Amino acid sequence: MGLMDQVELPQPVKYVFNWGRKYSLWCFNFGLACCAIEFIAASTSRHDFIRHGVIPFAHGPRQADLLVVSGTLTDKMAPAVKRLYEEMPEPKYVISFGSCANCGGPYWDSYSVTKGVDQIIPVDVYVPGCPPRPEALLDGIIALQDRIQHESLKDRIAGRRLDPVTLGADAPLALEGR
Amino acid sequence: MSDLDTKERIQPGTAPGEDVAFEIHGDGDFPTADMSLSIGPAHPATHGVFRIVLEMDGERVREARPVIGYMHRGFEKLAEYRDYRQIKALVNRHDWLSGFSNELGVALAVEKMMEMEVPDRAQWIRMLIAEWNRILNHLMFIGSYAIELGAITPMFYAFREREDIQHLLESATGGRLHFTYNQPGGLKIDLPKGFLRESQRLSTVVRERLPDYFDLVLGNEIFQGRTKGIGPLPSDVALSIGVTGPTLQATGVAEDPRVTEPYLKYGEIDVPVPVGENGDSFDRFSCLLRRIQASLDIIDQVHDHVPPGPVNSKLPKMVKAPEGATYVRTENPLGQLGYWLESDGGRTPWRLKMRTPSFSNVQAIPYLMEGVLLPDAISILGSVFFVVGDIDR
Amino acid sequence: MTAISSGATTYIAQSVSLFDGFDGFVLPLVLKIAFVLQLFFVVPLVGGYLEHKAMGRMQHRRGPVEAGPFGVLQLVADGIKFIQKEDVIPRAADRWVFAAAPGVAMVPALLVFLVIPLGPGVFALDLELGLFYALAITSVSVLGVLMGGWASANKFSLIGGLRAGAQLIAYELPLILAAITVAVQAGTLSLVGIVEAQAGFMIPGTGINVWFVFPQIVGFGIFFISAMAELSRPPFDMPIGDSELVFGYMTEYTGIKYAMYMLTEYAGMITMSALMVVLYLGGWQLLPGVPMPGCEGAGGLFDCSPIGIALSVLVTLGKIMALVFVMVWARVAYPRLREDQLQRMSWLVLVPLSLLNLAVITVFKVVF
Amino acid sequence: MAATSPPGTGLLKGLGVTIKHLFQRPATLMYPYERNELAPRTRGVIALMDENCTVCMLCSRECPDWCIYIESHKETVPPAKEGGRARTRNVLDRFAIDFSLCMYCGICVEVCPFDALWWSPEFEYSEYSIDSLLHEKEKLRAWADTVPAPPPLDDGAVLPAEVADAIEKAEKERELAEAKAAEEAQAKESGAAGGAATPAAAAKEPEVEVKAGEIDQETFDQLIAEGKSERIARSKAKAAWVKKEKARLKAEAEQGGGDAAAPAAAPKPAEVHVEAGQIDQETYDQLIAEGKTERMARAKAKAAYVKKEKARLRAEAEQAAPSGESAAPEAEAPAKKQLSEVHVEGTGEIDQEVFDQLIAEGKSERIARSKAKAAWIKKRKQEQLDQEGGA
Repeated sequence: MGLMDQVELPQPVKYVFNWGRKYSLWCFNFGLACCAIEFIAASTSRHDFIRHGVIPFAHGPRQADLLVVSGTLTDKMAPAVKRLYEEMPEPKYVISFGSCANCGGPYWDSYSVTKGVDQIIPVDVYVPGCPPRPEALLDGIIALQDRIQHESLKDRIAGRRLDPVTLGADAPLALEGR
Repeated sequence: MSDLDTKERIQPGTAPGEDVAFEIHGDGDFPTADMSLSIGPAHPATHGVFRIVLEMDGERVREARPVIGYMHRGFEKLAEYRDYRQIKALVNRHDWLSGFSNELGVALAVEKMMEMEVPDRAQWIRMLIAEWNRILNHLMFIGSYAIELGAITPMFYAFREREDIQHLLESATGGRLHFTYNQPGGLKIDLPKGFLRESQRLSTVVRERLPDYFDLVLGNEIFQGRTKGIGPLPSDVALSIGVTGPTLQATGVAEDPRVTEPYLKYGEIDVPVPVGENGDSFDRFSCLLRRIQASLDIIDQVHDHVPPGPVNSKLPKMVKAPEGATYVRTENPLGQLGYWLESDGGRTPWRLKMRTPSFSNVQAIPYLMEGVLLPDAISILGSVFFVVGDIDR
Repeated sequence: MTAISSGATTYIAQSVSLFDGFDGFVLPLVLKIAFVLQLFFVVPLVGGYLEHKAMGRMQHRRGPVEAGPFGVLQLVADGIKFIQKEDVIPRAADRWVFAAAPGVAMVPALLVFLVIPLGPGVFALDLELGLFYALAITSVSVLGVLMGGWASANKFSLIGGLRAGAQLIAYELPLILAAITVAVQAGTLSLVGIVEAQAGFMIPGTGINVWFVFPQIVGFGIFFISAMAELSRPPFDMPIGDSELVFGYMTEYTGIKYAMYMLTEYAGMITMSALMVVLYLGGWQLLPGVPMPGCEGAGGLFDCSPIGIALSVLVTLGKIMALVFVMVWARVAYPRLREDQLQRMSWLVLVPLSLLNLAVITVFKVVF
Repeated sequence: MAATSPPGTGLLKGLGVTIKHLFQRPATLMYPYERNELAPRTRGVIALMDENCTVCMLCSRECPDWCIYIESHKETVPPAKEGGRARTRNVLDRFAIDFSLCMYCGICVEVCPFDALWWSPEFEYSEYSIDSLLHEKEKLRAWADTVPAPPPLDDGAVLPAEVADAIEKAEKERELAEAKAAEEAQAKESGAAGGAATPAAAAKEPEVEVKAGEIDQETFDQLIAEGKSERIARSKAKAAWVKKEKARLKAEAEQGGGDAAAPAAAPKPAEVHVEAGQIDQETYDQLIAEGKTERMARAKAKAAYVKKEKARLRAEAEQAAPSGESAAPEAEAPAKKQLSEVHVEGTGEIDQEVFDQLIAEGKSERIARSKAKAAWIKKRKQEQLDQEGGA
């Protein structure tokens, strides 16, 4: 990561680089709870997200590009998730999968549950559902790929330095439909 | 080993602050120390966030200490602040692979407290879906256990079947994992048209595909080499620890509340209970596989029994269990699930204590893992079937 | 015997022909380097793609589809991604060893491609000791693995590295014994010579031409198993066994360094398959006793027209991919062995068997 | 088993099982281009029919997650008749569901006494920002167009009390009418035809199911003119529509020979299946012009498309079988099935025409490409189907 976060790359190079990142999302499944089962379902025969270049062969965080936080994040687990996220090399993406990871879900009033993974790590795509069906994850992945294709790595890294957590929000205050 | 003396160093996925004591063996110029290997909470083998700290002498495990609580969400406390309808939606999440059986337990407890009559049709349909749910659960474990032994393919086949079954159950309940289909006094709504026919068809399909698992996994010599004689659990030890479900049945004890204390209509049909001999990893797995066949047998019998009629009885506007307490146990896919429900007559339970099968099953892990090799430890870990949420609640 | 080896030597003289059109010294060298590099970077990618697809279909799914038509660019996308990744070196790691290890693993894998003959004249170098060179240099790779495992300062890496080392030692022996048996039968260590020997090998007493896989089916099996074990391909993937050791010696590697390890693994698959093709499956011969169209010379395999060369290369690549497919097939079908079972299998089964094989073939050779 | 067979058979069997699957068609569903048909009961997203909402707050209070936000104000409605009492009623200002928090248990849908909340199987609403997962009233209303009809119940099922009551009532009315007719006939013929009425009454009343949804415009206008509030007028008009529709269907059924099976097979408006996916360009442009966000506009335009398409298909179906013969839907079903059964490998080729058009429309490349791909596959499928049909 020396050059790429300093210099805005020329368009064709950027296109190819973005394309590479888009179709090679090695995925570290942070399977925490129920949603992990639907995550596995999304990786198996019927849905098979390997079609989209999401390769679930990254067993450790070092090789991963995409962290799918699927399930309830407890306060006891939160440091480990943060640590794993930090162990992933840049550029890295996070999908928050399911209500628990989005903001606590059914355990909104529990004393031991972290109310949303975006409190500790930045999230790129939120997939709603409890648990979301596998197709919903595919939809989230396609949305993420769309985002990767059009992003600028320089802006991404620079933005992360400024505001590490709210990177996921495009326009945090402009609520749609209000 | 450059990092034996740097205790602060943390492996991927370990939480900091875990104090590890080292024991030095031998003396003179070349003493050896045990290595503490922390597996989990985020490790590919633990399917969830279960953590085991292994004290290793080379590749041999000297001591295994399960560390639980990474998935503790305070279910029992949350249940005290939710009315019975809301609890039903909550409890299917503690063992996320057997949602229907969990909510069935709560429904049975409330019905017992309120002395409610449940229509026959509802009971038969409950059995039908509970058995499908059991198959869903077992298929998942067949896949994940194979993955732990390095065989990736059974998972893909198992999930193909799972998708079909989930599609079937979704057409009736609307959910894929969390069905929320029970309610005190019966079921929320009757089955859609064609459900029973589809269920019958699917039961033949799954039955036809089962030999694939026997051929691909159970009959494989490498698999047998990895599991036969690994982690044998004597039946008396299993009983004293409180192990239930397929893990207990693998030791040769045919304990199953569906037979010994029939609930619903299990008393009216023939419930096969497959048992093993040695209680080793191989037996545990083969029990699991044969339990799928048993469940299919039950499903086929249920199809002939479902009577016409209503599926729910009239409920009061607000379900309130009368003052008192009750205990209900059901055979969940992983073992016996017990709910101790205590009520002070209000709209929420005063206390809902859960006796979850996974929690009892993992108590056997330190016993089983003593003195085995690291790969065998993984083989044992996968064969003592548990769901982390069910351990920690 | 002499006829064969003399044939080989005359052939070697001709075999430079692919690069002969260019005068001088530099250009052929550049061409040769380019040839080896493209072999190294393209063929493993094809193998990787084949693995993705075959695995997918055997698991009742489709494998990559979106990246490029039919997903053929999946591994290219992976490569482009890996060069953009941040390069992380753990603070406690032994920096230089950590950084050098993937290179140490990769360079030997690259060098093996020098001697692999894909067709008549289609190779960079024909050594008299080609087989010896190939076997010697493939075992250097494990040094990189051991270095990586040690330098990562991670317990999983260390165990993985040590397992890889132990595995290599255990399986090098049956591998070499099996290969030696072929050399004994062919009477040469030159890989091209072995191909030629197979084109001329008849079942004694008959005029039927067969490849070495027929007399040496046991040796082929031993070589295949040992090659899989040496490459730590599943079901012998204990060094990177994910359910035990996260990712073994690769646990701490990111980005381009990790990609180098992966490339090494796939290149290893290709070179080992290529060696098996040369040693047992008749090289670029389409079927035993069938001369290649457009070719003359010994067994109808040499002195080829450009079309003949192209066909030969295709045949070799096809055989290599078939062997890669079998490796993938085994990966899909089997669970992983345990480390001690693996060692036991090597020392108690494969080594005695390969010695027996050697003895039998030698006797056979002497008698006929 | 393995103990009796020679060593190695287990290994060979494993190879056999995997190679067997190599030659089978993969079970994969090419998701953005192919979709699972979701069951009508699927809990995908909650839709709101805000005209039914009375702001009773039951859903909000029963929600285990407290993720429903309702705001309202009271309005005084002038008396309906002169000299009457002015009434107050609640007017819904805001109805929002926070789908990032929702646990999809369905309790709100269950408890809603006025059927304002419905489950829709849609699931494609992943967002880049968590704020966008808070769906406001308009968005929830847009989901309502995707709500499928509830599936018919199993044969052994006892119908819900309301439906059973309605059917019973209808039957009674019919019996009365028949009895009356019989009396008249008796009076006319003054013969001993007393037994004739009995079998007619005993014949099973055709079960007519009508999905509430549309309103009877006539009644509605009339009630509005009478000064009724819009909500009441709407609900009454709906009831009127249901009544009329039932009467119509029943009449049709009787026309079709009084066979009990016929009305069930009649093409009910809700059974027309339309694949959501395309958008109604007109609506879309209009909404964009109105300053709506693109996503919102797209969702609404999609819904509008589905609605239009349904209407079209329904019209077609009715044209094909004006009297609701049972043959029409059956004839349609296999044809549709064949289209989905035809297998076309997506090779990544796209329908250039569609692609260019979509790009020209200002779509993002991703969407244009995936749609164009889908269009290509569809075309190929159609071609293949035509070929097969020709052969």
